[in-house]
Amino acid sequence: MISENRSLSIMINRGLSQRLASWARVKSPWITIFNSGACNACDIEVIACLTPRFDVERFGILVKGTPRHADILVVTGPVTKKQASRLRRIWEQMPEPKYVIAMGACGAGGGVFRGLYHVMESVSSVIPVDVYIGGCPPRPDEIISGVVTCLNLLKEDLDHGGKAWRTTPASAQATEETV
Amino acid sequence: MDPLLLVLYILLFPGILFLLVYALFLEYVDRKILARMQNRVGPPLLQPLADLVKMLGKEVIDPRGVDRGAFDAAPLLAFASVVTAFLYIPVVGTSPLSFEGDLVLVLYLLTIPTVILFLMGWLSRNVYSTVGGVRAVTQLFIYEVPFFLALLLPAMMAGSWNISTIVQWQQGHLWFAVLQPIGFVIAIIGLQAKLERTPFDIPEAETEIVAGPWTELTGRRLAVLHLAMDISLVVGSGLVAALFLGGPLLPWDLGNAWLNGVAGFLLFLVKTLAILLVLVTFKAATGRIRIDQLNDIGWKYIAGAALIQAAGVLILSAWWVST
Amino acid sequence: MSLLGDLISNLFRKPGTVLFPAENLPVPECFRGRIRITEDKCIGCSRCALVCPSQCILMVPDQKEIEVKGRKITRKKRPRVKVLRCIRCGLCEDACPSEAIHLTREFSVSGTVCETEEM
Amino acid sequence: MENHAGVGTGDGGNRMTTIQEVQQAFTTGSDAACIVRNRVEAAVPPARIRGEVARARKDFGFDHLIQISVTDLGATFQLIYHLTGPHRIVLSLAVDVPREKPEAPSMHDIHPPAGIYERQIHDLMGVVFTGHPNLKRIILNEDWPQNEFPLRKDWKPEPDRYYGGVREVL
Amino acid sequence: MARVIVPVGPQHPALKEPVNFRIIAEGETIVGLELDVSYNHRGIEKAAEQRDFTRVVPLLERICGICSHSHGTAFVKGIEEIMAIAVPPRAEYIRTIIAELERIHSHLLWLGVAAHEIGWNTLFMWTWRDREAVQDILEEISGNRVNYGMNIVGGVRRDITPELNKAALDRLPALEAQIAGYVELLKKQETVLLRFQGVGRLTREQALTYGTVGPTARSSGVEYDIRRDDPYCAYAEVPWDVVTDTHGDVYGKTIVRIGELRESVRIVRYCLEHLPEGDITVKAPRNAPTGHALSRYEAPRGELSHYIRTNGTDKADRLDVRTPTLANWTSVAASLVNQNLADIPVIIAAIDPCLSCTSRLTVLNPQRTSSTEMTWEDLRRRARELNRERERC
Repeated sequence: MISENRSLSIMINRGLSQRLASWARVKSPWITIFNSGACNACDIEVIACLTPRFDVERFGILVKGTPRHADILVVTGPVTKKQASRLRRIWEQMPEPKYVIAMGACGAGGGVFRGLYHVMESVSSVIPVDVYIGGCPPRPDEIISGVVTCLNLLKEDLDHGGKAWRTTPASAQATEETV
Repeated sequence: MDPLLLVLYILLFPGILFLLVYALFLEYVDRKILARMQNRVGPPLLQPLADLVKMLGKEVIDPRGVDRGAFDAAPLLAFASVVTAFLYIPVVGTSPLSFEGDLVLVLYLLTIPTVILFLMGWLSRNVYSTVGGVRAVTQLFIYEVPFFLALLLPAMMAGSWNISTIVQWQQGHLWFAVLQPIGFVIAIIGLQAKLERTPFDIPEAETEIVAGPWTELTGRRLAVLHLAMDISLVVGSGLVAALFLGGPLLPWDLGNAWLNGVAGFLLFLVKTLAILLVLVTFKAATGRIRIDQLNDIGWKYIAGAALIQAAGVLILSAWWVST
Repeated sequence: MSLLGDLISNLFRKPGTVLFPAENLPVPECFRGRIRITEDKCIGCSRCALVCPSQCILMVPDQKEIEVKGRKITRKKRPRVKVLRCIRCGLCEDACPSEAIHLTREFSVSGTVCETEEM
Repeated sequence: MENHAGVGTGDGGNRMTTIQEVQQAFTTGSDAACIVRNRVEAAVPPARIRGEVARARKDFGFDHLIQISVTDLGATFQLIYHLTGPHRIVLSLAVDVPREKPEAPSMHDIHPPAGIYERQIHDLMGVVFTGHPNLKRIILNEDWPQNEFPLRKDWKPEPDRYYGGVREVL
Repeated sequence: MARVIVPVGPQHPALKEPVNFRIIAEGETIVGLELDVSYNHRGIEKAAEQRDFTRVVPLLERICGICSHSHGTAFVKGIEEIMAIAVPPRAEYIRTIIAELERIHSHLLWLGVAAHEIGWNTLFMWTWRDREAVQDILEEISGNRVNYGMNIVGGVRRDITPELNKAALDRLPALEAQIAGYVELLKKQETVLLRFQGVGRLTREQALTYGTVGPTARSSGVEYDIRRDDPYCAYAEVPWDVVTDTHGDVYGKTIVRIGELRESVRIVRYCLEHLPEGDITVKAPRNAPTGHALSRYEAPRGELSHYIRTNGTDKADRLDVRTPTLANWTSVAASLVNQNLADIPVIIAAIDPCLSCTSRLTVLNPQRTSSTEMTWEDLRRRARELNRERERC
């Protein structure tokens, strides 16, 4: 009886602390920008998001210089062959849980630079990408809504207890449930 | 004092719990006012709490070749020292823990976070951290002398090393901000430097050395050290409020002990917020100076001004005694 | 000290922020946003795919009868656009003879899949 | 437009140079076709190019190297030194270096920025600049194979070769 | 004093673009450095040879997002010169307007970044707030905030309607007032003066020797401005002045840029008010005749030059781009030595580097004054020595 009570209280506590943790994570996404060979346009627009007109600090978003402090890595541009290994290293330096946003047409698939000799295929060929934002470059409000997409994804991941649910195909999940 | 009350005092109000809440609140006010001065909206009210909780929940990474134990312990040490320092700051009336010489203890405890930052810099084995740590200590040597001098002058005049006695002295006389205006200004500048805010954010200059000693910190280490800096803000502004602005004591008695306490508490809030406003304006209006320029300014002008103030205080005290 | 004056007066002024999700920034008339294809108008000439600098338009086989300026023709192909890879330069819009492809004023394009397509 | 070239401010030069003087000094005869607006073009053999660039700087005040452009013409690589000076006349000195032995003298001591331009050309086109103190890789990544010059017309990436990037896929 | 090697970049908060410096510092003083700025090399010059003129323009615009119009205009200008077609005056005026608006936005951006480099975020926020007005004008005219896509061989793709013209003109007075405010602010602000004056100074002789261009050259007193020396677009018809200064340091560069802001507003206003009537494009032939052209253009950062060669097809045979940042690099390397470690971001930012297209490396030896002297082997040996020194103490 006592042990049951105890486990119940632990469950409640865990639920509460988990809710607190997920609330905090959604409310405080710190980003770090990595220019992987972009034309600067995306970078300027991300910086423009910080400025009075858009002011993403309203959402608790801060730009951090070191990947160690960041939750979201914003990758701008196609990945040049020289930047690829650096991008991987930066990504590895980030503490879990970490998310990656690939910005602009280049991030999704090279954009105008698709197929050039010194450019990788896309950001996702170097590091796993969670959210793509379209546009060349995206407007700051587009970036904000992209970050919101990322935060929604983050919330879902917290509900599922990790990122694994996204990679397992829907059919596999369904069979698991039926079994 | 009743032991139970004392425990309540230390743990709840105006002890650790209040301190945590107020530290986060001051960080919010700091960021919000800065944002508004920059024509922005700024963060929501619970933002510092969200940041703190999130940082606590993040992965802790040990950089290669780092002494884990020391890396874990150092932020806690900084946190503990500033919390301890806060217990001697008069918040509601005088502090029950006060003793003759607590001013020196508080000043000593306030220095610890900077030393910890230096330590973190060395422990991180990262060039940015090391440079940042060295800068933190260099800066410490520059501002600490005039800052200490400025803060000790009220003690000289009041004839006591006890913060509460100094506050009580001001109840009977004038505020030290009026009696020692230069000292007050130096104290504000020193506080700005102690908290490593622009123009004295040299150790963590983002554009030069990424985040200085903070660079390699992750997860709870970052959270605890961050919180320690927030608490330093409360302690520092509380200390300056107590030494120069008469602290939480009213100039007249309201007749009721409870009423006096509440009014004193409100006074504490108002005075710390006013000091914060000054600090934020200072931060918003200036860029970062270089360490060699700080050295120049610090030793030439600020230390000089502090000495002049000290001489003034000596003459004033002598005159006071003779009359 | 005008700087201090500015700082203090900003405290009491309304911030210059457009509260984005709640308020919307004006999108100019000629804004080049998400690409759209009016499928009924497309004659399958492949000009958009040829002119696209980011090679994001792919022609896929699609037999269909359509009416252009009173004439009926059978098209063999139609374009598929990888929306996230589109750089919104508008060259396809200029090249299209039947006004089937155009850039809208819709700007918010984000997703978790980079191969999102517009057909 | 023709006389605009003479309207310079006299920046740094001791004397005003006219476009006709430049033309006479660097081209053979008074060929009008080599002047377009304020531009003078001339072809120089590789052996003389260093001397000509130095002479242009010393005698005619061409103290600013705009660009060293390089083109793969098949049998030769054409290097063009675009120079200008306080008189704002643009002098383009073209040099053809043979493909088999792509060598040209370095100009880094006459025009310091040339050091950078030459390294770029060396990296992308494979022209060797003799006398350059530090003719090393500058643009391409560390893993780029040696002796592959992407700007040459006959260059094509080989499908199986590793050109940099990341080796192991996540 | 112990020597440390401080790596800066390629990912670094001071630099919005990837660049790598390995700085050898004695205490806080720089004694040597090594720059590696080729992280953004994508191979655009090769791609430009393989695409036709229409498709190349959007590609060239994305060489650099800040000076996108510059690269596009320089290229189409060169092609038009080879094709010998005259662009209608209205198109020339529109190109000038966009170019000057781009200069305003770029210089305001720079001012903000420079303020951010010295940690004064308030000015950064304010300039970027005012920059949004320019962005709005540009977005209304071109449909995009950064990559305008206005150019096409033979003219421009979009017209400025009378409504747009008026909307743009209405925004200018406020912008002018703000710019005037910055002049006052920067003259008085103590920390700015401390951090900008005497930092990274280039004398006039050095500026000439190192072949600097743009505001970097003009701040050292070299009156070099392609808009006046080799006029293109509508600059010959517009009244404006070249802004120069003699300080040569970061402060001088700031003064020049603020002066150019004023001039640019003046040019934009004149062009908008005197916009000629007529077509915005002429029909350009599909193929360009065999020929070559050196197209020079005054980008916000300085002289940009495109060398274009055509071979009778609809593709360029060769496009060689020399960006202003590249021309200025040698001078940066020279002005960094013996400066304070804390001044690196400011000095680098002072030339407003546009690294997206620049991909170079310079090694500088502190003992000599000329650049590009130190080889890798030297540097390795040097690093070994430094290590040994450090171990000993």
